[in-house]
Amino acid sequence: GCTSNEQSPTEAQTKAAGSGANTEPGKKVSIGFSAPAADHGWIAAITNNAKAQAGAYQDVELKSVEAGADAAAQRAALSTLISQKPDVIVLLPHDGKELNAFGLEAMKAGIPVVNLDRAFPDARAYRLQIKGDNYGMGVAAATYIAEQLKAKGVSNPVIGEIPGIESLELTQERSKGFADTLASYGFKVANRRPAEFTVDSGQQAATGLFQALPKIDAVWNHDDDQGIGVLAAVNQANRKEFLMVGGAGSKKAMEDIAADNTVLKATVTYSPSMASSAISLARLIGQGKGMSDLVELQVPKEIVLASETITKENASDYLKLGF
Amino acid sequence: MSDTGEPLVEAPADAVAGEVVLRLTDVVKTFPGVRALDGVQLEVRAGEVHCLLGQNGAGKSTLIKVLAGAHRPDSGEVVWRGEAAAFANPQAAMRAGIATIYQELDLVDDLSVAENAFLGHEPRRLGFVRRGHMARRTRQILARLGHAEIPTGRLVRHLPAAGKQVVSMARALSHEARLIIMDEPSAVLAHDEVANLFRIIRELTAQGIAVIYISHRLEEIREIGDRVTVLKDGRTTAASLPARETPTRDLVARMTGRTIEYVFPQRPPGDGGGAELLRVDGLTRHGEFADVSLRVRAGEIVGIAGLVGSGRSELLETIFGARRAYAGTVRVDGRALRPGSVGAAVRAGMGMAPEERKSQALLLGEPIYRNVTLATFSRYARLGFTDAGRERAEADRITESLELRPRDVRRPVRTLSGGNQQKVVVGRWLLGDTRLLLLDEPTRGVDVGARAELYQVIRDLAARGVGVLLVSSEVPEVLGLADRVLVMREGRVVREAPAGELDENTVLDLVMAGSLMEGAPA
Amino acid sequence: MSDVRESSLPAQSPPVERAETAKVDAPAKLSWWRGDGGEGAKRNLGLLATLVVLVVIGILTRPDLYGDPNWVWGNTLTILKLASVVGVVTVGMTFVIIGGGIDLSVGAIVALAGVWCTTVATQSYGAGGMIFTALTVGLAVGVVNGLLVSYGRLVPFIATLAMLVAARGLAAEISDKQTQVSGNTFINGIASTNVLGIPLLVYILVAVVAAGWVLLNRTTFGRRTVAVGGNPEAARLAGINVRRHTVLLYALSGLCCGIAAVMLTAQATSAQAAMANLYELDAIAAAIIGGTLLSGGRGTIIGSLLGVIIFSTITNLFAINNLSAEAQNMVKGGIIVAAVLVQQVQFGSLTQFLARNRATTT
Amino acid sequence: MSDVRESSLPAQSPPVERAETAKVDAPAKLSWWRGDGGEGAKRNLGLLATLVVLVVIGILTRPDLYGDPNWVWGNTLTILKLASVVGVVTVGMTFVIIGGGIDLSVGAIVALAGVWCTTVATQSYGAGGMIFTALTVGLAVGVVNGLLVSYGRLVPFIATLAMLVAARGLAAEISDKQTQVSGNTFINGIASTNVLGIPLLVYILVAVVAAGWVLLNRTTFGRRTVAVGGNPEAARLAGINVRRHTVLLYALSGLCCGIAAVMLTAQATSAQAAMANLYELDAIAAAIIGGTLLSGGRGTIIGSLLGVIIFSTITNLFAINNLSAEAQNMVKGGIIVAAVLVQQVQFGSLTQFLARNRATTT
Ligand SMILES: Nc1ncnc2c1ncn2[C@@H]1O[C@H](COP(=O)(O)OP(=O)(O)OP(=O)(O)O)[C@@H](O)[C@H]1O
Ligand SMILES: Nc1ncnc2c1ncn2[C@@H]1O[C@H](COP(=O)(O)OP(=O)(O)OP(=O)(O)O)[C@@H](O)[C@H]1O
Ligand SMILES: [Mg+2]
Ligand SMILES: [Mg+2]
Repeated sequence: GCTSNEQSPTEAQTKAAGSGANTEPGKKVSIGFSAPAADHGWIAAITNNAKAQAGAYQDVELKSVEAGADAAAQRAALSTLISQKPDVIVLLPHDGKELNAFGLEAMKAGIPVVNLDRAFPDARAYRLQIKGDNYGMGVAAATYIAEQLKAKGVSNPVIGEIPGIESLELTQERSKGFADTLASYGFKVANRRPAEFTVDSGQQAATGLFQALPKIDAVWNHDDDQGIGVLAAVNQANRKEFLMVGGAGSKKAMEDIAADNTVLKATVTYSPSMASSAISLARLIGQGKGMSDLVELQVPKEIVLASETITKENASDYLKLGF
Repeated sequence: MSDTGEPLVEAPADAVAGEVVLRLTDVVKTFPGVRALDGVQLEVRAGEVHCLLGQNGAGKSTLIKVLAGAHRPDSGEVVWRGEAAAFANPQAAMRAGIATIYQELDLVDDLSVAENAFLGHEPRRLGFVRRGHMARRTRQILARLGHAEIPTGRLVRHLPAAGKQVVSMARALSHEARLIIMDEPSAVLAHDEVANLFRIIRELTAQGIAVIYISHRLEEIREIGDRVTVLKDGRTTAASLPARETPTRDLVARMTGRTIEYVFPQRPPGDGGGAELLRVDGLTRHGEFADVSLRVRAGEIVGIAGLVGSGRSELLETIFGARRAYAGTVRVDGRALRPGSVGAAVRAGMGMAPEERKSQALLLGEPIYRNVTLATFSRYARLGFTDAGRERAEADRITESLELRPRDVRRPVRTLSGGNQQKVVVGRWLLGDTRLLLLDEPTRGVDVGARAELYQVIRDLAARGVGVLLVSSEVPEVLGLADRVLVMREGRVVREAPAGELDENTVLDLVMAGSLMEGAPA
Repeated sequence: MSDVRESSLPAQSPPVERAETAKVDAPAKLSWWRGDGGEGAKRNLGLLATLVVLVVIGILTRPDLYGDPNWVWGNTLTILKLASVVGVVTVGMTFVIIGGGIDLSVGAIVALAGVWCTTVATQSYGAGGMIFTALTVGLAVGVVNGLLVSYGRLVPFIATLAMLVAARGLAAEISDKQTQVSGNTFINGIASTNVLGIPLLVYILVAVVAAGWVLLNRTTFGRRTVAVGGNPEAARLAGINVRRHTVLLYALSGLCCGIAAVMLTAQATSAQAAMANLYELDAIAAAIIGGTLLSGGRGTIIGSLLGVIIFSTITNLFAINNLSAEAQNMVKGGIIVAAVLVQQVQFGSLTQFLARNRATTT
Repeated sequence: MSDVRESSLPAQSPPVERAETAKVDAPAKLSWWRGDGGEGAKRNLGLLATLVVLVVIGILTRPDLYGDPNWVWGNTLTILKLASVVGVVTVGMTFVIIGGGIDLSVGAIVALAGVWCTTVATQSYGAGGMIFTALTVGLAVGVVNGLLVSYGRLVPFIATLAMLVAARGLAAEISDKQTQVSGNTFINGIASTNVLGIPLLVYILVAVVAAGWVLLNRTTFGRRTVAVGGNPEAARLAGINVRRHTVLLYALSGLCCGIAAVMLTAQATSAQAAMANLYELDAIAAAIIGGTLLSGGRGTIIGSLLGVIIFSTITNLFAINNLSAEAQNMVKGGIIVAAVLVQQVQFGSLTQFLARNRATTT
């Protein structure tokens, strides 16, 4: 998350209203928004970005409901949202499959649903799907690691992985992308210690990993937020022999990469800026407009953000996008 | 025999009075570190009241638990109606016709009176409790026990101790039993209730039902018992003595291995007149007691007699600050105590041995010495650090004077027999510098020998200037030990007099005659 | 020997003294609620009062919504629907706690049963097969819990904690950590069907609660549960097979979890190893708020139900006021405390209040 | 009355018989562990045996790692470091549970104290200010818990559950849901400093455990704790101020959480509202595995420490064997059950086993 103690730089992650035809004030749109309770930085950034982006438009009214701790609570929150009849709903569900039924219900009631990040299995359950590329993150991280190791001439590398919450499907997609890509280089993951997206769990998972692997060549940590704990563990264990890749793209991670004084050499993005984009597109959907750079008169059905690899070389460019 | 002519318990059709129904030979039961039963012989006949005598810890309760299937004996033979039987569990014993009233109340607080009476053998249909039927039968049994007034639907939690004892009895009578075992049923009963109990026992035995009766009150055994078996240290020292003919000296000697000279120590000459220590004025708690005033001087033993339920325990607890009075004051040395504060009472030098040892007094899992020093451990402590050695030594001293058995003060209290647990409760306040001792039924379940020792200890304390306020349901005890006696009825003091001016019958009349005595001197 | 009996005192006819004693214990002295179960009823009044207060807060904060009777009705049903799954779990939990135990594995059992009944293989047997699977899995896990506690002599906390961990692991294994979508329209329909305008889920909740109430209050099983939890030694001495009974209690809890699993799967139209997370906490909290003694031997089904409804009403209150998660949590802590305090003070007569005043709290 | 005295027997000198009575129960007959606190010691032997078994499993599964003495030493320290934070929390929890309560809010207190001591404002006061803040926050929240339980007469489960929710909410509010990095090298150094080759965190753990042991076993405070938990009514009637003591117990637990917060913040070099998640469960489980009675009145600090170490050894075992999360969970459930069973059987003499056999389990 915003790992500094300063105000979060949401302005950098939102699009100023004022350039291009689409940003001209139009019909008033009320957007209902729901995301899980923020217990870590990335989700907090999602909510903050959505609010900031909505604030940038004069014609958007954001009605956000807190989604509580699990899918059941989110369902309950959403049912109160529907009763307020918003024009569009932007939704980051706890679990796409568990809330699929809600998406269908809303769409049937004539409210377009923008699914953020966690896909509904049923295409009729959403109008627009915008998400990051979890599998692609794994691919990017593995590619960077494999190329680095190849360059160093390591033939049989010991690679560790610190995923986030194991029970989430997105974690599994990331790991799969990572494992598949490593396999294409003839590498494999030696040990996997899941954390819980929190700093203390990251520290503990990393400590366990170091204990299991006396010598490591590379580590992929799925989440920069828990990465603070992982880096703390690195220092405490006094281990410097490996390179580490992060995930998501927090500001602190980018600063560390730019400074190049830790084992963290790169991070693969999964930007919470998608929330800002979701609000912008929801507004267009509400106003019946298309994206002005595209030929189509309507907003497309699915947008998948590419996962980019941030290294020392390009860190300064991305710093403003760090959350 | 009973009021309606209907038998209290169905008499077993084939019961033959005088036939031996139960025979125990060489029964042994050990607990870790203790041989509780060490070769017990016992023979019980149909239609008799067979008394078990023995000091605290002699093994009486253990023996009846073996009979009731609650303990399995290590060795020895149990013959029940001609067949070898070692009951594997309580259910088996009950099915065989043995019902038991245990020494420690075994009721479930949150079940009603009727549900407790029929727990484990509820009248039922398809798994549903036949509540009406059960209530009716409970009412019948209670009526025969002389307690029709106890509502069958009341939660047992709301009953006073004596009421609970009645429910325990009702449970035993709800079985079709051939043998009913009663482990100190009279300990929590007052005089009139005991008479009532005896009436019921006679009804039972007249139907050929055998009764095993345990009590530490020898006069009871003389009154109700037919034969007596004496246990000592887990061994039978005398089997089947005739209950009435055997001289008391003999019984006591076989129980304790010695004889006892005076039960009550000699009162010192003079009126025991020290300075006034405790002064209670107009103390009231509605529904429990009203307008009670009393004084206790240093070196004086004041006894309170009364029926069960006359509010004596509540009075003591209120004086001690464990309950808050609605009106009235408690003064120690002329200074008013903060109401409702036990701490203030203790700081003023008061100590109270409460009525119910298990729920109110003991930490069952803790060692004996820690229970004995529960109220005083901080006095032996230095800068907050406890001194276990000194505590043990002090506890050792006090338990020795009370004949606690077993003597090892590091044993958990849980493993003590009932009477010995009682000694721990009383012993707690004999330590330290308590100046005013409130004792609520201090000898409940304590054997003859230890009782005499306890009386002596109390007398000695008084001689050293301690004031004692003693509540007991045993009138002889109050009269024998106290210097001055208060008689309570329905929460009021109806008579106050030096013990010498009262005798047992006068007190019993005062206590029981109730409304007939309205206007008696207060 | 017989002379002993002859020489003993003649049976006195005790009516006079008896009457005297009777006066002392006369029921008239006690208020009505002192009777059987009355205390529970009194407590439940307190819970109802809390519920009313919560609704009043809702009305005050969102008069616009509460102005619409349709919305109010729909919202009430939503609250009940929200309460239904945890409610069913809580009924089983209440039995276990009254019986002197605790079941930390309920959430995990719901997840395991849900996952097991939505595997491709199970789904191929149709709705009947799915329901049967969920109930059987719940029951079986409950039985294992019960055996560990009663015959394995494990502390219930540890035994069911171990089961929590193991069952979630097994659920993850079975589902391969994927969310398994239920394609069965009958199952999914359980959550979306209304009968006479009332959701089917609410009927199920009511049925389970009613069955639980009858079981606890009217059957030997229920009465023995109170005995086993309140005084296990007394229960044993009364001839109750405490161990077998304990097994049955955990089995009952497991069965309730199986039912809840079907309901939750229907609501989510899917199941996953992480679902029903921390339901154990919700269920225990609801039971305790409802007056069940954590140490066993006392509790009511209605109280537990009210506890669950209070929690879901609080959640609903936050949702309609769109409180932020952190404010929600802070306020929720306060409401829980207030709810219990209201219960204690409001309906206690002065004497009781004073009596309690001197009683120690654990 | 006087006839009673008359009927009693003439004096005989009793010394001889007295001696005989004493013989029966001579203390020499007792095994050593039956003495003061011996039962706890015996239990702890069982826990040590479990620990040895876990290490043997480690050796068998990863002989390569265990072949290196350096690694073994480092691994042992890692296990202890891993145990240190939860260990400190567990010491406080053990006191609360022995005292008849429970504290579900420990994880939340750690998070709140951690977050509070890493705000920009607090960090500006330096390490001393941060430590002071963490301890004060922990203590204050503990006192509030204690007041709610003792003077508010709330069930501990509910009071501390409410506190859990509220404290996490407050922590989220304070941190604005951000992760707050600690820039203080002294604080961060707590987790990375070694003294004589042993991590400072381990010293802190040992110090807290030792202090807890002394407090429980050698001071009046500890004695009161056992009394208050074992039989609150008896404690009250013995003149112990049960309420005040209850407040102190929760305050102590809060203070331990404050210490743990500093340790955890140092380890993670940061703090956030979601940290120390479910530590309450870990701490309770460790205490109970260690022999603390959930209903109060009994427990040992050493047992709790061993419980924590067993759990962190299990985690370590999984890490070095690269077990998947789901397999981990299933195996963990089994190990917990086995650990407790081993404890029960191995060290019980036959009679004790039989005695327990007939005793009912709650
Ligand atoms: N569960 C137990 N564990 C260990 N020792 C026990 C246990 N129960 C009883 N004992 C011991 O067995 C002996 C006999 O106890 P029991 O309760 O049978 O005595 P009792 O004759 O009933 O005494 P009382 O008159 O005081 O009730 C005592 O020494 C007691 O300490
Ligand atoms: N838990 C209770 N619920 C209702 N009434 C009670 C309760 N306990 C006692 N009482 C009532 O309080 C009064 C006093 O009872 P208590 O048992 O204290 O008298 P006592 O003189 O001490 O008798 P005991 O010999 O039993 O100690 C009686 O009217 C009794 O019925
Ligand atoms: Mg006995
Ligand atoms: Mg009394």
